[in-house]
Amino acid sequence: MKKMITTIVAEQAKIGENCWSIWLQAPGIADNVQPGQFVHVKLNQGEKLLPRPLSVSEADRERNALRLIYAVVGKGTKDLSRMKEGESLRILSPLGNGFEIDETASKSLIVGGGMGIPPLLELARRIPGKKEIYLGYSATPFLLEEFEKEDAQTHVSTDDGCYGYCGTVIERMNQDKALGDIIYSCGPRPMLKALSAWAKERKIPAQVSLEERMACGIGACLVCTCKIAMEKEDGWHHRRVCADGPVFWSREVVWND
Amino acid sequence: MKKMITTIVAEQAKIGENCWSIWLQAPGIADNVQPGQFVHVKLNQGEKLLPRPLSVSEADRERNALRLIYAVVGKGTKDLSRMKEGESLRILSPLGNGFEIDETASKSLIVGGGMGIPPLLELARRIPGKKEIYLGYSATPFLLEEFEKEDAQTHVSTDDGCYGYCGTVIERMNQDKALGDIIYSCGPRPMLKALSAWAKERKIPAQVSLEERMACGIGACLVCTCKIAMEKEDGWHHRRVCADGPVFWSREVVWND
Amino acid sequence: MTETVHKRPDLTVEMAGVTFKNPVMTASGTFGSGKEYGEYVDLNQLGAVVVKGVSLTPWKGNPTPRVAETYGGMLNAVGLQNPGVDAFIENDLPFLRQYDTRIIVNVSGKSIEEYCRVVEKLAVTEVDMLELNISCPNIKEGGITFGTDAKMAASVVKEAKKYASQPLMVKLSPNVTDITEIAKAVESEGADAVSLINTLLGMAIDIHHKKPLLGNIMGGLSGPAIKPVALRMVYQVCRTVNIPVVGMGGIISGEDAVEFILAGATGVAVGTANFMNPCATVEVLDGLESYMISQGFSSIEEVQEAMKI
Amino acid sequence: MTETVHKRPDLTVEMAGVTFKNPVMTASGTFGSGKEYGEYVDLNQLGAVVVKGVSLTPWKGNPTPRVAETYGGMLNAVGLQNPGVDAFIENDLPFLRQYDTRIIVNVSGKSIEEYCRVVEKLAVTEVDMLELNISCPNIKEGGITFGTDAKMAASVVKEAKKYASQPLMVKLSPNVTDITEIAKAVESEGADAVSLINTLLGMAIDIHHKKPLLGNIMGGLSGPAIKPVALRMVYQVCRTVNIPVVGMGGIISGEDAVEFILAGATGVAVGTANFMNPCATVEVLDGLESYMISQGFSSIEEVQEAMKI
Ligand SMILES: Cc1cc2nc3c(=O)[nH]c(=O)nc-3n(C[C@H](O)[C@H](O)[C@H](O)COP(=O)(O)OP(=O)(O)OC[C@H]3O[C@@H](n4cnc5c(N)ncnc54)[C@H](O)[C@@H]3O)c2cc1C
Ligand SMILES: Cc1cc2nc3c(=O)[nH]c(=O)nc-3n(C[C@H](O)[C@H](O)[C@H](O)COP(=O)(O)OP(=O)(O)OC[C@H]3O[C@@H](n4cnc5c(N)ncnc54)[C@H](O)[C@@H]3O)c2cc1C
Ligand SMILES: Cc1cc2nc3c(=O)[nH]c(=O)nc-3n(C[C@H](O)[C@H](O)[C@H](O)COP(=O)(O)O)c2cc1C
Ligand SMILES: Cc1cc2nc3c(=O)[nH]c(=O)nc-3n(C[C@H](O)[C@H](O)[C@H](O)COP(=O)(O)O)c2cc1C
Ligand code: FES
Ligand code: FES
Repeated sequence: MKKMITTIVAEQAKIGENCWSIWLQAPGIADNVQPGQFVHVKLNQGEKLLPRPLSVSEADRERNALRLIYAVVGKGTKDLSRMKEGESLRILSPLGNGFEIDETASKSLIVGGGMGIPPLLELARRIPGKKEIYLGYSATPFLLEEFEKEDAQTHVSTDDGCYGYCGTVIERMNQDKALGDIIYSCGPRPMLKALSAWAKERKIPAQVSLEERMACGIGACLVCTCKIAMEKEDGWHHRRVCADGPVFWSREVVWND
Repeated sequence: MKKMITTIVAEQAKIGENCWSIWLQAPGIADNVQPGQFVHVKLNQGEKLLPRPLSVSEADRERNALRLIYAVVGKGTKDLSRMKEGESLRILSPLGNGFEIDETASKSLIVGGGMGIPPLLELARRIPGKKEIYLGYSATPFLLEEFEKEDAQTHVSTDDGCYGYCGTVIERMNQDKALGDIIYSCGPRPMLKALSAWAKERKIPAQVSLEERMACGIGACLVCTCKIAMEKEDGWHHRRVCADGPVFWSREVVWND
Repeated sequence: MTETVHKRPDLTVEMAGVTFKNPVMTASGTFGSGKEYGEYVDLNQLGAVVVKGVSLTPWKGNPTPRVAETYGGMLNAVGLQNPGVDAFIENDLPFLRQYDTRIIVNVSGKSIEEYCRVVEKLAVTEVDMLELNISCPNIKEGGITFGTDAKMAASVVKEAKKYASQPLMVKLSPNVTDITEIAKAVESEGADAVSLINTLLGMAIDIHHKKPLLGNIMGGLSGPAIKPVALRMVYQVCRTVNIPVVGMGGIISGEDAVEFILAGATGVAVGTANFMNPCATVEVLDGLESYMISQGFSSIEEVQEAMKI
Repeated sequence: MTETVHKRPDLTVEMAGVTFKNPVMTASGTFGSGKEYGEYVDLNQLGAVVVKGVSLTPWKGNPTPRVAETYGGMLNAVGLQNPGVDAFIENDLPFLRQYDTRIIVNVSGKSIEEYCRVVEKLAVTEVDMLELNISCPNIKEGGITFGTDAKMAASVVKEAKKYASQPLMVKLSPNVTDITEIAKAVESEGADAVSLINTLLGMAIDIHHKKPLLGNIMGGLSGPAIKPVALRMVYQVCRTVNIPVVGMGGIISGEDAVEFILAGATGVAVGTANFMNPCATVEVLDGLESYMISQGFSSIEEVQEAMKI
C-alpha cells in the first residue's frame, strides 16, 4: 500500500529572485522517480486543505532526497518557504508520468521556461547522447550553474535582456537555427503552445509538461483535465494532467483555448 | 487606541498533570492588570478563528510579563502548549473586571477549584490583611509552592485524596469551620454554586469568577452571557461574562440551571 | 522609465441617496453599538456602523452556550438579545452620533406590526439608514419566516416602507433555494438596498456529552468558511436587482472585500473577523485601498464594473 | 480496581436490506471508481465504495479550471465528466467486484428518461445500491433542478424506481430552503435511503485577473467548511423521514463521523478529505471505532440513539 510519506526538510534556500530550493529526505524517496514526475506537498495549515503539486528537480538516491524548486506565488508556497531544516513535511510521491526518454535520438533539445525549468534538470542528466538546452527566464536566471555542469550546450534568454539573449526562448532557438530529433519541454502554456507550432513546422516530435490546478493528484477527482485530441468524440477528450500526464506529446494537445 | 498586543513567549513549562504555565512578555503588558482579569489569546491557526480566554495568574511589572496557567482541553490549548520560547503570540489584554478587593475585611477567604485556581494567585498577593486559602483539585495539586509563599494558611483538598484532605473544597471548609468577612472564588460552576449557598447561609458576601464560551471578549457580541438577578424583567437579565464579569457577586447570579 | 504617481482613489459610495465615505461597514450583531470596538478602531474611519438588531421590546435572547467554533467559521445563537429600541435610542445612539460615520440600525421583529413600530420609532431619529433583518436563523417566530418566503418578505417591506423616513435596506437569508427571488420581491416593494448574507443555519455536536454544542441546538454559521456561498449569492443578486447591494460573509481581508465588490457589491460588511482581530474593519479598508492603488482603480464603481466574465 | 475488557464494537449497519460491514463510505466523485485510491487504501476495509456519477452517454464535463481552494474548503466544477454507464460497467465494475465491499453507483441524468435508462442498465449488474444524484450544482440541465423542487424530485424517484432492481438512495441538495420537504417527497415515492449533503453552490474570484477562479463561474463547495450545514441538515432529515440516512459534508476525522451518527445517520461518506490524505477513509473508520470503544458503545445503532436533546 502506498501512503503519504513523512519527509524531513534537509535544506531550504533561496536561490534566486522569488525562487526557492528545498531538499526533502525520506527513506526510499528518490527510488523510481522519473524526470517530469511531481510530488504533492501537504501543508499543515488548517485554512488550506489541498496539497500543492511541485515537480521533482533532482532525485538523489544516495542521500535519499528529492529537490523541489519553486516560486512563491500564493499562500501555500509562502508557507513552504517558511519551513526550516529538520521540520517534517508530508508528501505523495512520485506522481504522474515523467518524460519518455528516447534513447535512440542523435540529438535532443531541452526547452524550459520560468518555473518549468526545474524538472528539466534531472531530465538533462538522464538523457543520453548529444543535447542542447534552451532556458528562458523573465529576468535573472536560476539553476544555471547546475545545468552548466551537464555535458550540453546551455543557451539562455531573458525577457528583459539582463542575461543572455534578450527575447523569448523560441526567438533564441530561431536565431541559433536549433535542430534535433526530439524536444522535451516544460514551461508556461503560451511558450509550450508556440514551441508546439515550432516543432510541428520542423516535424520534430515534442513532449510538453502541462500544469493544471489539482486536488487529489492521483487521477480520481477529474479536476485537472486538459484537452487531448482523439479520433472520435468531437475530436478531443479530457485527460487528467496528474495521472495521464503531466507530460503529453505536443501534437496531441488541443492548444486553441 | 487599544489593539492586539504582540507578545513573546518567555517561558513555557508543564507544571502538573495536564497543567501548563506560559509567561508572555511585552512592554507595558503587566500594567493595570487586576487579579481576576483575563487575556484573549489569538492562535495562529487558520482552522480556529476565535481567541481563547485565559485568566492572568501572575502579572510581573518589572519583567513586563504575564503568566497564564492552563489545561490542555482542546485544539486551542493544545496549540498553545506547543509554542516555544521566543515565538510570538497575539493577545488582547487586560479584559474584563477583576475581583473587587475589600481593603477593610479583617479576614478574607480565597477559594479555588481546578483550573479556577490560577487567577487566585495574583489575587492572594494583593489582598491585604489576614487571609485563608482553600484549594480543591481533582488529583495532584499544582501551583502549591507559589501559594505557600504567601502569608496565608493554604488548605488543600483533592477528590482522590492523593494530597491533603480527601473530598471537596467545601467539605474541607466545613471541617475547618472556615469563616471570614468576604470570599473570593473561582472554579467550576458546580463548586461555585455550592459555595454560593454556603456563603449565603453564613451571610458572607462572595465574589465568583464565571466562565462562558466567548467570541469577541470585549462585550460586543453577546455570546458569553450569564443570568444575573434584577428587580424587574422576570427577575433576571443576561449579562456579559467578558465585559460585565467575569467576576460577579454570588448572590446576584441565577444558579438554578 | 516613467514614474507612476498614485493618486489616492476615491472610496466614497452612494446608496439610496446616502453618501458613505467608504464601502466598509460593520456586520450587524458583531459590533455591538460601536462603543466596545470604539476603543480599538477610530469609528470615524468606517463607512458605516451597522448596529446590532433592535426590537420593539427588550429581548432576552437564547440560553447559553451561544457560540461554537467550527472549521474556519463559528456558530452563534444569540437570539437577538437587545434592550429594545427605546433603550437603544436613549443610550446608544447619542454615542454613535459623536462620530463622523453613517449609522445603520438593524431592525428585528416577530410580526409585521413589530417591525413597523420599530421603524416608526427610528423614523424620527438621526439614523442614516435602516436594515430590516428578515433573516435571523436564531429566533423561531418572525425573522427567518419572512426571509425565506418571497411573499412574506415583500409584505413586511411594503408595510415597513410606510413608516420609514430613512432608506430601507433589507437583509437577506442565504437559507433559501433562490435568493434572487427574495431580492426581486423586496425590490419590487420599494427596498432601497439589500444586504447579504446573514448566517447559514448550522449545527455542531459535542461527541463527549452527546448533545448539541449550542443551547439552542442550531445556530448561524459565519466566518471565512461561508465566503464562497456569500460571494455566489452577492454575484447572483447583483445581476438581478437594480438597487445597491451590501455584501458580507467571511470577509477578513481587503482582498476578500475586493472579491465582493468585483461581484457587484457597493458596500461590504465585516462581521466575524472582528472577533479574530478587533481592528479588522480598518485593516480591510486599508487592504481595499492598497489594491485599488496597485491596480490603478480610481473609484469603487470602477472596481464594481471590472469583472470579466 | 476492575479491568474493563473492551470488546470490539459491532460496526455493521443495514440499509434497505443491504448489510455494510461498517458505515464508512466514499463520497461520489471524490474517489473515482476506486482504482486510484485502491493503491492507498485496502478497499476491503470500507463499508462501501460509492463511485463517481455515471450517465447514459459519455459526458465531457466543464472547462478548466475546475477547482479552487477556499478557506477550509474547496470549490469544484467538474461537471460530472464520465465515460458513460456502458464504459463504467465494462471497465470499472469488474475491478471493484474483486473486493469484499459494497458498491454503490451514483447516477446522473439530464432528464427523467436518462436517469431511468441508466438505472435500467445497472439493474442487471452486480451493484449493491444506486444513488440517484439529483443535486449536482455543476450542470445546468437536470441535476440541480430535480434536487431543488420537491415535485420534480418525487417524479424522478417514482420513475427510476420502476427500473431499479437494487435499493435506491437519493442524494439531496443543500441548496434549498427546506431539505426535509425534499426528503419527504422522495421517501413518499419509494426512495430506500437518502444521502446528504451534496455541495453548496459557491464562487471565488481571482482579484488579479478579475474573473472567477472556476471556468464554470460557480461551483460546489465541499470540505470541513460546510460541516455545520451538513450536520444540521442530516439532523433535520433524520427527524423527518423513516428511511436510513447517509451523512456527509466535511468529514475528515472519526470524531466528525461520530457527530453525523449522533445526529442520526446510519452511514457516513468521506469526500474532500481524501484529497487531503488518501488514507482518510480508513483513518475515519479507525477514529470511529476508537470512539465507540472508549465510550463503551457496542453498535452503531447505540450511537445513533445516544443523542440527548
Ligand atoms: C504537475 C505540476 C508541477 C508543478 N511544478 C512546479 C514547480 O516545480 N515549481 C513551481 O514553482 N511550481 C510548480 N507548479 C505550480 C505550483 O503547483 C503552484 O504554483 C502552487 O500550487 C501554488 O500554490 P500557492 O498556494 O502558493 O498558490 P495559490 O494561492 O493556490 O495560487 C496562487 C496562484 O497560483 C496558481 N496555481 C495554484 N495552483 C496551481 C497549479 N496546481 N498549477 C498551476 N498554477 C496554480 C493560481 O492560479 C494562482 O494564480 C506545478 C504545478 C503542477 C500542476
Ligand atoms: C474568563 C475565562 C477565563 C479562563 N481562564 C482559564 C485559565 O486560566 N486556565 C484554563 O485552563 N482555562 C481557562 N478558561 C477556559 C479556557 O478558555 C478554555 O479551556 C479554552 O478556551 C479551551 O480552548 P480549546 O481550544 O483548547 O478547547 P475547545 O476545543 O475550544 O473546547 C474544548 C472544551 O473546552 C470548553 N471550552 C471552550 N471554550 C471555553 C470557554 N471560553 N470557557 C469554558 N470552557 C470552554 C468546550 O466546551 C470544550 O468542552 C477560562 C475561560 C474564561 C471564559
Ligand atoms: C454573534 C453574531 C450576531 C449576529 N447578530 C445579527 C443581528 O442582530 N442582525 C443581523 O442582521 N445579523 C446578525 N448577524 C449576522 C452578521 O451580521 C453577518 O450577516 C454574518 O455573520 C456573516 O458575516 P461574517 O461572516 O463576516 O460574520 C450576527 C452574526 C454573529 C456572528
Ligand atoms: C471533485 C468532486 C466531485 C464530485 N462529484 C460528485 C458526483 O459525481 N456525484 C455526486 O453525487 N456528488 C459529487 N460530489 C459531492 C460529494 O460526493 C459530496 O457530497 C460533497 O463533496 C460533500 O462531502 P465532502 O465535504 O466530504 O467532500 C463531488 C464532490 C467533489 C469535491
Ligand atoms: S488532481 Fe484529481 S484527477 Fe488530477
Ligand atoms: S464574548 Fe462577546 S460579549 Fe462577551
